Amino acid sequence: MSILEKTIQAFAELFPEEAAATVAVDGTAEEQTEKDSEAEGPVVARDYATRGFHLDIGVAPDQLVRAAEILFALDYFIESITGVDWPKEKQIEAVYDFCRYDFDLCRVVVRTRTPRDEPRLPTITGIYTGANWHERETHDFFGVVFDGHPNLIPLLLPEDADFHPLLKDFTA
Amino acid sequence: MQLLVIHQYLGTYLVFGAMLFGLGIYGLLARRTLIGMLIAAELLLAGVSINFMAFNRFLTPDPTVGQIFALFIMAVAAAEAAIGLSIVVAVYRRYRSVDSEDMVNLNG
Amino acid sequence: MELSLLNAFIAVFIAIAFVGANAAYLVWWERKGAGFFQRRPGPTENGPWGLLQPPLDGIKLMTKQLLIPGGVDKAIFMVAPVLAMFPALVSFVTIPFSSSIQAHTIEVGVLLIFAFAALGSMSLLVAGWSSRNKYAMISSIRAVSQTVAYEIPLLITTITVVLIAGSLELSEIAAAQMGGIWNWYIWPFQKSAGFNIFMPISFMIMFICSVAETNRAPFDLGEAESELVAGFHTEYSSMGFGLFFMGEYANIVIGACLITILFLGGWACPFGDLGFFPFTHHVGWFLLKLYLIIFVFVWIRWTFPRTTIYGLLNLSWQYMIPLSLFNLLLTAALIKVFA
Amino acid sequence: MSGYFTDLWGGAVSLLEGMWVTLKEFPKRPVTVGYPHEHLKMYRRFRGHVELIGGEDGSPNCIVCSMCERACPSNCISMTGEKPEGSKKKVLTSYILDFTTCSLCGSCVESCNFNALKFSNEYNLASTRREDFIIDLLERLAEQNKASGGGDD
Amino acid sequence: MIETPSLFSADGLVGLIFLFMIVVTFCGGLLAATADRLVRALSGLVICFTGVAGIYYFLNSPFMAMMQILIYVGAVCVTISFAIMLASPEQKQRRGTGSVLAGPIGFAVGALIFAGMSGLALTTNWQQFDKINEGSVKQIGHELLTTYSMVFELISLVLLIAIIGAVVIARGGRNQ
Amino acid sequence: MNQMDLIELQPDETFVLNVGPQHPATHGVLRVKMTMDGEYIYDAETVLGYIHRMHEKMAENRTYAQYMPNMGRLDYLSAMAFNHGYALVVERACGIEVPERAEYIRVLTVELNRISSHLVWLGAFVLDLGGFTPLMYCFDDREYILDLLESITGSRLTYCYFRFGGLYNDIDEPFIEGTRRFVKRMYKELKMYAKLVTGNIILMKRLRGHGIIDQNMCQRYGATGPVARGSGINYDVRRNEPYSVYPELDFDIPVDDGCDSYARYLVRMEEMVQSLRIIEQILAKLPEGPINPAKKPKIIKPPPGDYYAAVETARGNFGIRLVSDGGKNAYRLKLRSPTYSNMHLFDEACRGMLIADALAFMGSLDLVIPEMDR
Repeated sequence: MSILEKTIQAFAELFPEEAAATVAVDGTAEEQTEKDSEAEGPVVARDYATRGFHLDIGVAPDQLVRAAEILFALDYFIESITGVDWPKEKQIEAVYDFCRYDFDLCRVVVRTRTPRDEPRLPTITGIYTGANWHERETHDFFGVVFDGHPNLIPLLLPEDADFHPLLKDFTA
Repeated sequence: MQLLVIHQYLGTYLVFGAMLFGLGIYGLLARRTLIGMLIAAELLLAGVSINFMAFNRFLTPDPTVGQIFALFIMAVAAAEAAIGLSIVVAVYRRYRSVDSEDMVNLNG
Repeated sequence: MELSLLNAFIAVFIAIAFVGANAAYLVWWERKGAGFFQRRPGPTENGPWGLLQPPLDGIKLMTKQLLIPGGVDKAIFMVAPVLAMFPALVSFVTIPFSSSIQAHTIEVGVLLIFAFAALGSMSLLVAGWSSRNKYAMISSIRAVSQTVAYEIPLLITTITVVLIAGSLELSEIAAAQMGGIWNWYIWPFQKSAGFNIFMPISFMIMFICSVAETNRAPFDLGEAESELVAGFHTEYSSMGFGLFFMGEYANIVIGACLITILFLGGWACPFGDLGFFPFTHHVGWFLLKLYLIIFVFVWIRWTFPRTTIYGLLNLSWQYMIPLSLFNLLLTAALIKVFA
Repeated sequence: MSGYFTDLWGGAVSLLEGMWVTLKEFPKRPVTVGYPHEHLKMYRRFRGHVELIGGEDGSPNCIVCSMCERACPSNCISMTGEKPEGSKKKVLTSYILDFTTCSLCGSCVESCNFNALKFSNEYNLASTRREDFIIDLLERLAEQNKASGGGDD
Repeated sequence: MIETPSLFSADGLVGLIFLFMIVVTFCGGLLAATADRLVRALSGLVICFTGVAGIYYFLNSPFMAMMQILIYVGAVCVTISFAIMLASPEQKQRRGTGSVLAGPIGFAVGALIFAGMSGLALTTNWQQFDKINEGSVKQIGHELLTTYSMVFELISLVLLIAIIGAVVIARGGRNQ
Repeated sequence: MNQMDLIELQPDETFVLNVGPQHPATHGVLRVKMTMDGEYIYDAETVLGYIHRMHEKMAENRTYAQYMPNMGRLDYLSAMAFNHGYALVVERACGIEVPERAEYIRVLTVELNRISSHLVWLGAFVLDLGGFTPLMYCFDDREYILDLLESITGSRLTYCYFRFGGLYNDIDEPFIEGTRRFVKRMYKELKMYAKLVTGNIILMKRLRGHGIIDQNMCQRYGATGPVARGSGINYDVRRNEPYSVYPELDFDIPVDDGCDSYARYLVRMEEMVQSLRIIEQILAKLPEGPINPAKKPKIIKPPPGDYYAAVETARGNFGIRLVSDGGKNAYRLKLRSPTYSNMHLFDEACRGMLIADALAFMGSLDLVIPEMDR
């Protein structure tokens, strides 16, 4: 069983009723774009050739830590954490990239969304220690507050920075 | 200009040795820190050594004796410094102070 | 005795000139040598082959502002560089450059050099500590523990040679090795050494310890610039720094002199006594050996990475001290048997 | 115990090997270029700051289409042109390169469809004044024309 | 009475040097005994010991002079400075109850001892003997290994025990 | 042997040593706040951001083509690989095909650049350890590479040589000739380095057993590149997630399970040999053909969606996440730089080390600060 299937299976635990909704998307970029919008399931397998990653998992903020635990158990390492600002939906999307040190390649993207005016997410530093800086960086750039983070002070921005430059409404 | 030849008299060295000894005594009594006391003790020993060396030069028939005695004093001083300072360090770790009056527990 | 003491004080002033010139041009030579070892030309701009570089550097150092960091104990801070330079100068007094050129013959010449080397280590300690800089502080502690650790094998090895030569006076040690290159103490199977086979090892120990004593690479822990910025002279500028610099090079010269005298026969000509021009001849040989040793110092510096403090102490306690002690005992026994 | 001496021996040998390497370099010639006295010839493709290309008559090929201005990621090009009476084409009146912000990416040269821009071979661009890096390319072109014209005579 | 040499003769210069040395040594000792900051006291000690070494030199014993510098400056003072670094980075200025009297008492006792001893030294009629040897390094070594060999061994033992004791005490403090 | 075993650290006897932002061993403006007990590190906190330039925001204000030069500014030592990563993600998003010759030349230049980057690391690393001379030799060798790359790209550090779907310009005969000569020379020089540096007992004693990073730590921190490979993890994007023409080339991924600084050192040294092998193969089978695709959209406008591409730079896995809204500018561009993760584990790994070992360990991580701070 490939690691892709294993991962999908493992995530069935998080989404018991929606496991069936998992959609595999293939095809050209144009087709895919259409299908993307249709793909409502929380676990979506993507076409690696056009996207560059295999699995797209949308979770609720409170499922985040569990998702990280699942991935850690499956030997994923953390690549990065970042945010994407969606001002129209009034949400900030946090994107977690995971990959494996293995020839059975599987890149997993975990997404979660949090309200833009008061972004709050749980920290996963308890599982991935390396998330520390990534979360601090996300806090710098988007103002996302990671609950339980051991040291949530500006990392890349000056220590007295009170602005979040990657928000779409930020202008220098 | 008698001063220019005082180095050829025994008395000069004895008085100077006594001077260092007196300084050492003063330091030993007036200092409050252990390290300061140790420094004063070294002064004391230096004064004694000078006395030995002076007698050695001017009086003894066998001039090796005084030198050997002074050498032994040096060895004892080195041992004393090593032990004394290790005690200072140990005491400092225990009491966070090298002030001799802070070490109340040593009174028993 | 009184007159010779006076000589000594006069000789200090001559020594200052010699040390100053040597230190300045050793810096030039070090930079030039470093350049040649590193596929580059070294200083070229000032004068032919950059020969004016040292005096110009000196002028620059002297005209710079002497910064004293806030909160330091000024008196001690200022005394430290002088203390670094002074012992090196005094040590020069007893070095015999030839059978006749020696400023002050002292019965215990070897001891004098070691005694003043100890004074030199005190200056590092005081400098690093009075700077109120953490890097300088760590550096000075390192430098001193290193000096102390290497003084032991250095002394033991020196005592081995003293045993063989039967004298603590440097010129007598050198004189004992006259009569050709085979009589130098670097070679094994010396008759006077009781046919000891380990003399080259003694020489190696002596050499390594001298490098370590003078805080030079690969044992330059005190000035490890990638770790401790500039070490104990981080806070020094102008001539304060200049004196440390000079003192360092003066120490190198003294270390090399000691090696030359103890193991390479001092002013002894390698081909036995040829009988002509004894005076220049002898000084020439001495300087040749001296600068050869210094060249190896430079060569080593620009070849090796730095050791760590524990690597250095391991080397001293695991290898240098046992080997030198063993050699001392062996030499004593052999001399007892054969001589 | 044997490890003790093999360690010592192996270590000594490794050190001597290293010293042999550096000693071999010692007598070799330096590989460096004595910069202020010697100069390097730049490669044909060397990307210095940009330069205008002049036509046969020395006037710039530029037609003031502003493609380069728009292509520049750091807005370091500012140009003006005007249409003289009776002429169809615009004529370049000023072309200022602000080299302080230029990152030498070459987007301007690539975007130019009229063979009007090229890279210069200038690499000696040190200065202590900011104004030295505001380069008037039109002036440079005129100077070059003068220089090459003088050479021809 | 020894004849006074001219100030500019070699002997006169030697006398001057001796005076200078005495003054420096005394100043060093004074600094060591009275300076407020331990660092300064230590520097005073170093100066004082170097001066004492010079005095040994005048006492016909260059060997002892060198040993004085080697052992006191190179070993004892360095050890003390390590202790100062480890134990008291900043000296607290504090006056306790006992210290008010400590200074004057110390001064009185010190002065008394100094006066008594120097008085004794200057008034006693010292008896001189003819030297039976020169007291050279060779002779010292010989004596050490023959007449005083027992003491020599004991001193080695004392030093060994001191080293072990020092290590044990200092480490013991660390593990608490 | 971990230094922790030797001595119990005393939290109440510590002092803070501020290493950086200007310190010879940090190779840039990195600051590490070390809490020390004597010379032992009790705790360390890395402080970043001294040259943070907000490259990610710049991406949102520039067109895709205009953003290309920025990539060279991220990691000035292996700018080529960063260019490659960016080109890759945009090509993936827009579906641009890259001609074969261009792919080969890309790999050729990237590998040359990798060697030059490793040479700088080698020199700087040995400089951290106090050896100055190897730095000069490394720079001499690197100069050859820079000359070669300058002759085709026109600049020496920030190449900006790749274009979407192809290259800025083609390579020429002198370049190929020069590369051949360089490969020959480099093999010889590597032997010299082996004698001068690798075998040196001082270096070995300093590196062996110091700076231990185990596999679990790599996973928790996401360490990649030589740092992970020095811990026995066989992970290299070129092999695990093949891109460009790497599948067609025969090369090994050096892995060493020593987990210490020396293992990382050996891995990088071996990587240079492997890069030379790749270069040799490319020179042997470089195909003819165009270097830019026949059809290529005039204005780059990737369709909306998320795209990801990763490449192996000299320091590890460089990933780009591109979120497009279909416009001329990127909606969001996330740069995942390798040193950022590699450096992160320094704080944890250096506890209990001597400061000298910690700085050697820092050197073995091969830091490029602009890439960390972005």
